[in-house]
Amino acid sequence: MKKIVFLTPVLFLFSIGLLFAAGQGDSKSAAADATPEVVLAIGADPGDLAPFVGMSNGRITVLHTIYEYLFYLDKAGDPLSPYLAKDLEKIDDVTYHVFLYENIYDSAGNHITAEDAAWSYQTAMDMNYLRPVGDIESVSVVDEYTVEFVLKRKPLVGDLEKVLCEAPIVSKTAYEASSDKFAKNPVTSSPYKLSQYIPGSKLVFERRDDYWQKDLSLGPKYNRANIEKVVMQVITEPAQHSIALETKTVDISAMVTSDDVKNFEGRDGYSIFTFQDNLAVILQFNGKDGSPFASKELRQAMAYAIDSKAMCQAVAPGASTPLVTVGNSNFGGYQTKWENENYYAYDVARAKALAASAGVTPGTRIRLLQMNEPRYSLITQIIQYQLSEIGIQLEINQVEASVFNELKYDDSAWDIMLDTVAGGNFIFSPWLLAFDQTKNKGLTGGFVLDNKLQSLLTEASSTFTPESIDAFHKYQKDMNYAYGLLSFHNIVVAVEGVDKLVRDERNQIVPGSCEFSPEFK
Amino acid sequence: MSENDTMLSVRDLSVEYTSEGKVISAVNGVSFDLKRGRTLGLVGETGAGKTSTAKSIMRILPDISSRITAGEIYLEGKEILCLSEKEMRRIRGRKVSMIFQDPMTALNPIIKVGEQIREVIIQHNSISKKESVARAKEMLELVGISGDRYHEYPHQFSGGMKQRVVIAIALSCNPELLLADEPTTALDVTIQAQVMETIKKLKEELNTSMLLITHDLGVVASACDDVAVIYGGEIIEMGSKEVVFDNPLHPYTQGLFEALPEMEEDAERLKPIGGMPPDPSNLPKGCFFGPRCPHPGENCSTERKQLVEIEPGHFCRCGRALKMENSNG
Amino acid sequence: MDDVLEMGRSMNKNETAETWKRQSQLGIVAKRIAKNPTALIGFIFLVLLVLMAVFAPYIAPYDYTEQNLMNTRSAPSLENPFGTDELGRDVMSRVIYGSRYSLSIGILSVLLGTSIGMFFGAIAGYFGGTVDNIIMRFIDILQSIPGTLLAITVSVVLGPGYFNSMLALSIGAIPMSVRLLRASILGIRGEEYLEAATSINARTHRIILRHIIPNTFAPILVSGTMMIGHVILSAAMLSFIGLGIQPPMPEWGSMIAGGRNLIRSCPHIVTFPGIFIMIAVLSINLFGDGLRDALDPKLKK
Amino acid sequence: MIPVVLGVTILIFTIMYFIPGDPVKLMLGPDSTPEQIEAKRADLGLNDPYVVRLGKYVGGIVLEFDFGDSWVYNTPVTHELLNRLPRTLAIALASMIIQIIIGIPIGVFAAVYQNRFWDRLAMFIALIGISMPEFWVALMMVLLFSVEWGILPPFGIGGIQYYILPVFALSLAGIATQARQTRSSMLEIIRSDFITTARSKGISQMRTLFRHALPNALLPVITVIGNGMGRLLGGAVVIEAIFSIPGVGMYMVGAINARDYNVVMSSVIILAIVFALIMLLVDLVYAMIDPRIKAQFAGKRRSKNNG
Repeated sequence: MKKIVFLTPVLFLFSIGLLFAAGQGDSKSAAADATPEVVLAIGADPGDLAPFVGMSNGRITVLHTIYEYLFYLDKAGDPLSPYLAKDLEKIDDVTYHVFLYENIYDSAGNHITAEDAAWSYQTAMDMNYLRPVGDIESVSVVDEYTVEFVLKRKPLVGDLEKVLCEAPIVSKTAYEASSDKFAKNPVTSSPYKLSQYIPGSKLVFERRDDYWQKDLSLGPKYNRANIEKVVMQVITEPAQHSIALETKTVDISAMVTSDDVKNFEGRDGYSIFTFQDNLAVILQFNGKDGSPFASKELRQAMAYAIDSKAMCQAVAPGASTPLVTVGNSNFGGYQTKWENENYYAYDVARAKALAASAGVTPGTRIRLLQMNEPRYSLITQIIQYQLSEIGIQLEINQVEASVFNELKYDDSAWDIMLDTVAGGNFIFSPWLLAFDQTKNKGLTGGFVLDNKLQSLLTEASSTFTPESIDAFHKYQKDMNYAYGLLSFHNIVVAVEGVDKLVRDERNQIVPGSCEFSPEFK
Repeated sequence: MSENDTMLSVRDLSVEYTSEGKVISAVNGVSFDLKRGRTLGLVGETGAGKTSTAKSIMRILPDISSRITAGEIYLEGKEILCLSEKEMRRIRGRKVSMIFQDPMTALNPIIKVGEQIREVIIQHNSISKKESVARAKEMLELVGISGDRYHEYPHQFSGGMKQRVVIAIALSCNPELLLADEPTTALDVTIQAQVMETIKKLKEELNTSMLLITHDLGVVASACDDVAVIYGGEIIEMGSKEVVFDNPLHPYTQGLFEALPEMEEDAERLKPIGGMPPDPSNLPKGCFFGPRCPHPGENCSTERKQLVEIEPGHFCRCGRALKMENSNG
Repeated sequence: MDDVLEMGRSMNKNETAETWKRQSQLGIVAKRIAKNPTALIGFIFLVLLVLMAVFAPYIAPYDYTEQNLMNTRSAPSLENPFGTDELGRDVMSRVIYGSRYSLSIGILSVLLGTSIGMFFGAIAGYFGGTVDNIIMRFIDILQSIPGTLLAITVSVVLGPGYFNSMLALSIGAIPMSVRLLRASILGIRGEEYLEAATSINARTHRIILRHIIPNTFAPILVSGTMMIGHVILSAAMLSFIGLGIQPPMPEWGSMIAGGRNLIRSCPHIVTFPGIFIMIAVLSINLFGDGLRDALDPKLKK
Repeated sequence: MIPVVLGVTILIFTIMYFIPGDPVKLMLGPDSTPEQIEAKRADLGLNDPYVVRLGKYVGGIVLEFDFGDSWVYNTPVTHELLNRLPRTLAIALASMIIQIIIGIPIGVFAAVYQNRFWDRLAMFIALIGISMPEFWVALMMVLLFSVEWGILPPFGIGGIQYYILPVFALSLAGIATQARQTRSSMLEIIRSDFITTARSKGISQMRTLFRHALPNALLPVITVIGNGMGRLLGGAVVIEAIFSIPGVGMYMVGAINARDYNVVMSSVIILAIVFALIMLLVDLVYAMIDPRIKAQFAGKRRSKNNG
């Protein structure tokens, strides 16, 4: 008994000590910390901050605060703008020269030259994670500030831009000196220096006084350092994002659910910013011979049977828009006139008639493939219910992402697939993903061989004229090989004092470059 | 005999247990006296109310399930049922102590045996820890265990040794009254006699009064001065060992003696008592022994009998015995 | 002398033991439970929940899939006593249908796990030696992985869904029943060896089937009942981290998981399934407690 | 213990071996070429036969305590696990202590007042504690303590105040379990003969209760506490995710979503190792209290057969 009496406080003290030890070093040194800081809530831990590894939900949110690139795109469809490189010269169809600024220094004082840029690209190509660099045949140093890129083939619209905006540029010396290849503590040329990274919890950045680019107007809008300190707080539980804002634990979050956004609407001390997401949610029909969806009528019947407006209301009220093509207005080349056309407006009677003429009998079973994601589940449940109205029984097959990416290409695995497409900056980028018959064994994503579709697509993506774009849109819309459902908005809630949000090309907030009112913090 | 000679006096003690809503009358109006320095044997079958009587004297019946419903218990003329728990604690272990039936479970398995003895010593004597350890070791030696085994745990002892430890605990404060509840039942036959000898020897050395609970008439014969036979929670026959053994009056007592094997007789001639002991939750209306009685009278099944002094110092609860004695005398 | 006094008692004991086992065990258990108010309440609620699950289509005001996209996220009202969810489905109907999935996953997982466990327990006890050793080492290993983590691991491999979750959760119920059955059989086998120096014979088979399995039934029933509550909670936990039962199946845990983003704006969507999980688990535990006391007052887990 | 850890490793590896789908395709994205995928597979050693992969993995753990690299990030898993383990341990152990210092007194209290109002109330509350899903309790606590009252931080790590909500949310069910177990074993012990002996000695009720009854009653409770540690380590997974505490659990949940199976596998194994160590510790504490077991320890090498 004495032993227990003795043991209990010992254990207690031990655990308190443990808690303190676990808490040590993480706590803000409370009072002394008066430097202005902005806290951005992110939904996932980046895990690995290294420059050339694969993308993840967490990584994508931190890249533009950590790294700098050769060029950037201000908006989809725009020409390349200078960043680390000041200019680009086309030598021939596959050869390009990139000219760097002369005064680039990273936070460790390393001078970044053409050698570093070429080495960065070469390393990215060797490591084989960043897909667009696979288009490069070779990269070499021309002189101290000039790099030559040779591509494997003549780039299509947007391909070159992808390549040159893809790989971060870091100093070879710094990278090789790093024990973990920058996984935890990268040294970069950006205006903020990572001062602390607790994996799974937070990243703290501090402003550099010696940022190399003195004329900020020359660079992208996201290489500013408008605040002394930037904190990125990892919050994995979605419900906690809105709580974090309410308790003012964080200042900005793009992960507040659309229902919680209502709590902040018109509320003092908060502002809401709404942007549309690139990702278009579409239904891909399996149109191979013998499949029920080889029938155009049935494909159209499906589209009529689904009420995408109501779907938006239910799935993400005020935070989603019904689509009028396969792609949304974020993409370059999108035509607003499409919005006034009739894109299979909800019409059960017509859907029934079309289904009947396609020979569908009540009780027909259709298999839908879907990636396991809560919002997609809501969408497919609505589709399931609405299709039951026209006598079609939908079996939903929810699978994990990796399985989905395999089954997607298996023409016997599904009849309908809920897919998401984005893939680039132009309206034909999602089209290429969904319909390009030059990949995927010469068939569209829906296993269809349609030469007319392919020639219209090639025309649209190579000429990129409004007419060619519209022609493809019209033909596809009529054939309805795939049906655009909706596109989600990115809603960002921020506390008062965040005047303007700045986002990168991946629609991620770059907190240090946002604009703050003088009273902020 | 003056009042001062009476160590313990129990008057009309009744104890009830409750279990699953049923009321069990374990003790039904037991009365007896125990003189200083003497040994009273309380004899009866399992479930007859012997242990409950002893526990009532210690006031250690389980609080939740049992209750003393009537009666008084006088210890040296002082009523103890009305004492506060605090006052009672000063009596337990010092004035009255108890030896339990099963030595295997009577000791705390995770406390050193020496400590278990020392605990009661230090509770009732204002002495230093060192002295109390020495006294505990003495007690161990007294019951025939080496004092070096002070630091051992019960599982390191045999059954007989454990019972010696229990005896040491009970006697460590020189109690004036010792309640021994079947102290040898759980032991091997070879050990029984040794343990009984130890108890007897120590009792005489310390001049302690003893209430010896047993179902073994042999033990009574060797260790007791007086004997009380208990059946169905009542004393049915009581007197000095000599009168009861020489002239058992109650049919139940007679049955006990008839069932006792004797050296010179054949085991085959043993006569067991037929039938079963009464169900304490549903006692017969009349004489509790009535259903098993070999000589039932007319009103035995309806009329409660009183404990009557049939000859001087010999009490019996049976109408037939009374009549027979009257006709004899 | 001893014999005489003890005889009555032992006769009594034998007789009651026989009758107790043969005839009125169920009756006694039922009587004891009926006398225990908390166990009775647990039992009544449990019966109500089971009835609710069985007769869900007759009780529920709407179908659990029926959507009304014009009436989503509405607060509790007369038409929808528990409100509606984000697809305009009636939360009460879903909770009622949900009892089918939540209860059945709890009961079936435990049944499955226990059956597997009893099978291997019988094999281990019956064959002994190497077979026993292998099975018991395996059970040791199984038990040194925290149950939740094991269920998560298996779910990751099998993927989400009703049957997969059930399989994953059933593993947790295996070790207990293996140990119980094995211990009983080893006990009997020990006695057999004492009686006759023959190895296992027909008598052992009969004993295993007729006596051991029915006798280990009581402890297995008690810990199994308690485990059902735990499995229901674990199923909810699996749903919560995205590995459990998937929508539109209205399992309570997945209803909470699906509605947790609405916890600030429409708390009713998560409150009612939460309350029903609590009621179900609570009544199972109350009943399990009562069952334990009734089957054997000394049987303590 | 070593064979058990080895067995756990092999079992978990084998279960995870059967994972469907190709993680490499997910890692490289939808329009990766088959050559890229093949190169990556070879790189990760996914093309090796089962036995070779198992050997490499187990060998790495046993010989060098190296769990290999994350499939999604190229970072070494061991380093990350060891960085995060203290936080998970802190939460789990603190919860265990809370369970002990709250649950056991409640159990003793209920046993002393057996079948009276306070006993029934305490046991009913305990049952409710067991019957609520942990994540639900956690969310409700956040709403109450952080949003409504604003007295505790809703998530994250920092000073000790950050651990209060997670620890209490995690320990609630265990408090109830310990209280119930303590009560029932107290009741059993109170009925035993040596308690009657103790009472007959004239010592106080408190002393009887705490010196004689409680230590004996605690023996089964200790086992339950040890087993409860398994539940705590499992529960920490969900609690860490809700409170954004970067422990092993959150690492694992993140890895489940990212299909980073090496991380999932390694997290489970390291938590199982921790669990095994704690069970060993529990055995030692048990032996410390119970001289009978201590004698066995001293007498012969412990066999786990009856464990």
